[in-house]
Amino acid sequence: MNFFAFDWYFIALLLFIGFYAMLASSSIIRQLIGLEIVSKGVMLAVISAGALTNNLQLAQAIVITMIVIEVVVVAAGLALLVKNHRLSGLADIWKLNGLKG
Amino acid sequence: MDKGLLAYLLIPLFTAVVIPFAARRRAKLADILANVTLLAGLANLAWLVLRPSVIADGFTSVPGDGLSILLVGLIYLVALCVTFFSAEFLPEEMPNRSAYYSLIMVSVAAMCGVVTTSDFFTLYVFIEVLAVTSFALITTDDSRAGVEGALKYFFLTFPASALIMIGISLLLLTLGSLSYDSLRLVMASGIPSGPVVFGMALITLGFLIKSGVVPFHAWTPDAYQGAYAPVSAHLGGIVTKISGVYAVLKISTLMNFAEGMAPGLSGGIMFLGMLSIAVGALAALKQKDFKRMLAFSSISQVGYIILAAGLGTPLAIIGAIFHLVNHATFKTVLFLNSASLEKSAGTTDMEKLGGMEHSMPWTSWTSVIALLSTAGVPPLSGFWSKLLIILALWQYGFKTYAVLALLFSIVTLAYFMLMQKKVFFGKKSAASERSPEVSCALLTPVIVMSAVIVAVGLLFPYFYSYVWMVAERIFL
Amino acid sequence: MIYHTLLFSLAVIAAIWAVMARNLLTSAIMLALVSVCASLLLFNFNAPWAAVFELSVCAGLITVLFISGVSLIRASTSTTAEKMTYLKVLPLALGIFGIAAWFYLPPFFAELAGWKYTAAEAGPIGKVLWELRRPDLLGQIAMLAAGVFVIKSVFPKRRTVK
Amino acid sequence: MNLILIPILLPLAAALVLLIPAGRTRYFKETLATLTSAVTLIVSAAIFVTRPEALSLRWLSEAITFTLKADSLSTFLLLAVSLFSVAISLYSFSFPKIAVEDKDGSPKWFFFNLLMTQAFAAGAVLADNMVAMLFFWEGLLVFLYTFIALSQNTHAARRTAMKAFLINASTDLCLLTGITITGYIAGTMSMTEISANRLTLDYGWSMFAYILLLIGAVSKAGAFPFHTWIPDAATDSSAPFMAYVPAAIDKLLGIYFLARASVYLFALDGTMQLVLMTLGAVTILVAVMMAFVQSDYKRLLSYHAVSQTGYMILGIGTLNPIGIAGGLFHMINHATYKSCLFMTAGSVERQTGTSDLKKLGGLFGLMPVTAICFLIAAASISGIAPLNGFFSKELVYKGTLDTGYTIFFLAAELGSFLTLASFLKLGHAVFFGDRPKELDGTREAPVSMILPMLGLAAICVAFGFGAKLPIETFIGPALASLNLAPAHALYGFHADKLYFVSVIVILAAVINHVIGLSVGGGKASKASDHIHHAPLLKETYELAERRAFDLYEVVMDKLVPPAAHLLTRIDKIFDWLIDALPSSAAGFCGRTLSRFHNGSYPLYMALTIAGAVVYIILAAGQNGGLK
Repeated sequence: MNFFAFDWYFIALLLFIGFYAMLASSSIIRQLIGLEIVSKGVMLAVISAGALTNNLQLAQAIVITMIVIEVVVVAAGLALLVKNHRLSGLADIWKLNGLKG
Repeated sequence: MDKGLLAYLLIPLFTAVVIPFAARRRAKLADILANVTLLAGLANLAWLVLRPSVIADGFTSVPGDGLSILLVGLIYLVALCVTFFSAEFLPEEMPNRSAYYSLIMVSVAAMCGVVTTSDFFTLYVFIEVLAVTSFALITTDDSRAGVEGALKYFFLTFPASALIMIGISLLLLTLGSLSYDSLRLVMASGIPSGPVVFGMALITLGFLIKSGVVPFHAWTPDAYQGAYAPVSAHLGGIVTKISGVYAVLKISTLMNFAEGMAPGLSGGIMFLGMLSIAVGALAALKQKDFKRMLAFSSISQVGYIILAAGLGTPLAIIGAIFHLVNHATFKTVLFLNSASLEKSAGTTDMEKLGGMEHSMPWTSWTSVIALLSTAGVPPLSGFWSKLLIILALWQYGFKTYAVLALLFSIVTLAYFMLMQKKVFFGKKSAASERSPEVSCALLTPVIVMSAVIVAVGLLFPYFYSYVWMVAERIFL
Repeated sequence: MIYHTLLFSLAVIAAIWAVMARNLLTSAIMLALVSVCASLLLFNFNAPWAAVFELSVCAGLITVLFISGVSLIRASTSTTAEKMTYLKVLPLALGIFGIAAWFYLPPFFAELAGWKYTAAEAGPIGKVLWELRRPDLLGQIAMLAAGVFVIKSVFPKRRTVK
Repeated sequence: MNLILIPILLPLAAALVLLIPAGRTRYFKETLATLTSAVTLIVSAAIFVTRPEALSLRWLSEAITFTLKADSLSTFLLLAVSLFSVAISLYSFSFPKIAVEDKDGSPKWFFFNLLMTQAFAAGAVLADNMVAMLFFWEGLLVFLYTFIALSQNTHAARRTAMKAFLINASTDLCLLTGITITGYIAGTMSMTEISANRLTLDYGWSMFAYILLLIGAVSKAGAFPFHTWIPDAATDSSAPFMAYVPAAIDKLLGIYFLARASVYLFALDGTMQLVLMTLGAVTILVAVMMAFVQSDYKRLLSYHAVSQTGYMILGIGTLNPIGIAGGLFHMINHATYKSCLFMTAGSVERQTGTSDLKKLGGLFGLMPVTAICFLIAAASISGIAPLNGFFSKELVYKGTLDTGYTIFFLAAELGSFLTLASFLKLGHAVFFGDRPKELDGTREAPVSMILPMLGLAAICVAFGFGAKLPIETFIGPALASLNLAPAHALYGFHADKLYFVSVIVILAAVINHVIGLSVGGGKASKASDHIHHAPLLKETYELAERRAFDLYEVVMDKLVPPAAHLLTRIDKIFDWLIDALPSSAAGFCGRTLSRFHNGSYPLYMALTIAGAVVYIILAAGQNGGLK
């Protein structure tokens, strides 16, 4: 069993959990949590690939940038959530179906 | 990253930071700063590209690969139209007025970053910046539709980010570098390795989601319809094109689809493009809301670009680039017109409008120009780009696709004619009685863009020689 | 190796818990636990800088953000309880996926690893970040600016007090 | 700025400026139009003298080049076009009810159309590229329609406008096809390049192409059987329009292109020569027979406008330099005197309020200048010796005789006889004889109308007595530019047998008139009745008056309704196939799709993720396990 393949198997599990949460949960907060879990998985994939190819410094540089992006994305998502809550009193994305047709 | 074009990124970013401080006392300063920055950039670009000597040389002295500078110009043009329009459109006492302009400037900077970079990860970073600004821009006003559109945009395009990053980690694994050049080298070396193509397939998938291709399009209509009126022009005109379609186009040229290096990927992209054309056009037929119909039309038009990008021959790439430019111009006109309607009549529901031509002639006729161009009626610009795309398809033996593409451009004409009839032509309605033509400041960007449509259509030979130069630089 | 597997397993379990927890505060804290695990994994991968960032920013800042977000909207969410039925199925679904994937994915990834391209030594992280990835730094600045303006736009200062 | 662009752009710009002032601006439009034409005339003269080099505008890299070229023939025609524009715009200064009046009664549409027509006509004669010429040619078609349709606010005007438009549009379509085929055969659209290596007719397609070009050219000139809209326009539109378009511009352009096509682009053979000459002779006779019996001033003139075209076609059809010189000379002469005649008709109509010959008479004493102008022009058109019409007709006769087909010469002489006879009738009926009481107070026309009439009459006289001048300055070089050897001794007064024939014709016409008068009971307007009511001819004329010979009316009455009925039937089937079937299918798809987009987030997310999973599995499989 390859060390790398084992890592990526776990990463695949993490991605599955994250996307499952985004698919099955109606709460916007839980959607964001799923998003975070997916991001963690992706980050680990980048580092794992860097470690395998002896290119860890580049991978680290990428991951640091990713973390910054992640923070801002999550902050933006939370801001949207709060705004939605303020406007409609809801934090349930399944009930957002005003736009259709 | 192209150093020569770095200034086009940095200056809007700087303006974005300055705006909140400058506009603290006088709100109008925000408009002025944003407009002046964009106008200056545009003038500078025009000087760079449209000098007679440059035209006479066949544009050989244009810096970079030519595509970046063309798209930077397009970004500035559309953004200028939007900011100029917003200056009049935004209510004076709007609390997040200066933040709105800052966000537009940041998104311009991000788009410039996207089109000037030559590295996949940097591309991803700027696309995320662009996405974050778009979320906030969509929900500029306090409407529930706005925040709904923003949230759907936010969550439904997130898988794209994940896929792009997984693709990048695969590239890191098999290429050791993320620059375009290394990919180009590998593709040129003959038979590329499977993982590279697989990684690129994932990245492409991410960008396909971001460009709203069927079946990943579900966010598009909601985001466009819910968006704050001028923002939908910004979004539909340029943002989604740069954040998704541009990258697909770039990948198509980097991977040299025309040489048959990745036949499966190329075929898949073409299939999705055709599917988008069909689904977008058919869904647009039965829409009741003007903006939502435009959104579906956007999906359909993006389909044309994706279809051509999937083919990847030089002629197809020229057609795709040209259609990208045209799409930006005519969709900006149509979305800004929908914003004018919203301001004047208070709604964009086509059932409630009617006979608007009598009270809003300018708005009506500019939309006629834009819709004819969208449907590909000669001699407007849209005709040439569709012609190029269909020709390229036909030449390469994809006759079914060519015929279908032609057929659906007739459907395009049909739904736009229905729209024009419902909204503008016909008898005066109650809505048209009480809604006067919008002010001159709101009309200026629309008229300028319509003029661009007509001019590009008539001056097609010059434009063709420019894009031909771009294609030469990309492929040689 | 065992330490590594343990950390990964812990991360997966924490993630499952975060998704399934009825209380959103628990979810947020479990997410922080996932972050801590990821950070430790990064250490284990010999990527200390990334690990420090992960620990401070993700486990710290993002958790704070989540907790404040949750408490902001808590009042109404408790009344309209979320449907947990679908989430309850997660362990089952994950089990099916995990077992099925066990047969397909590791061989696929192993083959992938066979195509690896071993890079030359690139130098210390600071140098890489500053010299090779400078455009990314510009992107980070743009991103932070965007973040600030997003917050400013979504939560504007109201001129008039209601 | 090349000088050559001015005759096109200046009138165009002026026409647009003309539309700007909203209210009734006293004489602004009239002055602007006249000044513009005058300046254009001067510029045209300058072009004629200096011959600026050709101007080429490339469009779509090399595919289509708009070339404007000033050779002798083109500049000659340009000069003529500008001259008539000046004359007509001056004449129209005080012409009442010249065009459909808007609220303030301003005649802006007339002057707009006039300037537009001028610009496009200038473009058509200057264009060297056939596509460019076609562009200007079709532009003229548009303004022909608006000219007639906006001349009076009556149903008849609109009907005639439609008739003119349809006739010319269908023949222009022939021209378009012809030009396409010619360009395809020759491999170039430039007339100069084609003329360097003229096309022959032995290739089947080139025969077809030439015939199509011929149809386009003679229809513009108004020859039989495409002439039928001209007499209708004479009654349904204004005299200045008649003097300008059918009398001058159309003739100039049609004959210009006929000459170009027959001599410059194609090398014709004997058969085609015969076809052309027959066409000319038939046009002369048919139209003049019709003209002879008309009882309306303008309508009579309009039939003559058709009949004179026959002489020009006959002249060109001879294909020898003398005949072609005669055709071209007759073209400019005809434009001069026919314009002048229509102007006299206009002034008589303006002063008396009618153009019916039965109600007119004895105006010589009251309108002496108009009458004198009429006499000069009428003498000229009838070919009385020292006037310009005589010389050009003589050249045509000579060219005809040279070909050896005497029959055409005889036909032309018969036409000449009937022309003179009908003008004797016309002149007698309008200016001499008894004056009806109602006309007692009639006064001479205003100066602005007299001036151009006098000018044109003067040209008639000058080109007659000094025929050497126009032939040496205009016709000779024009022939040279058509690659024909400049013929010797084209001018001058020859007391040969031809001269005596024409004297005989004159005498015969006078005798005929006297007979007609005595049969008609001394009424000049009935001087043609002895021929009109002759057996056999009477029935024919009745049929003609019912428009049984009018191709357009026959097609419109007999052919179009059943065809339309049939097409409606077919259309219904296609409607269902094209409209109902796809629209219901598209409607079904559209409804299904919009029901699908129901705003549900989990549905969208599931779709996205499912799509992505399928894509990834396909992509991984496509790479064959990453081989």
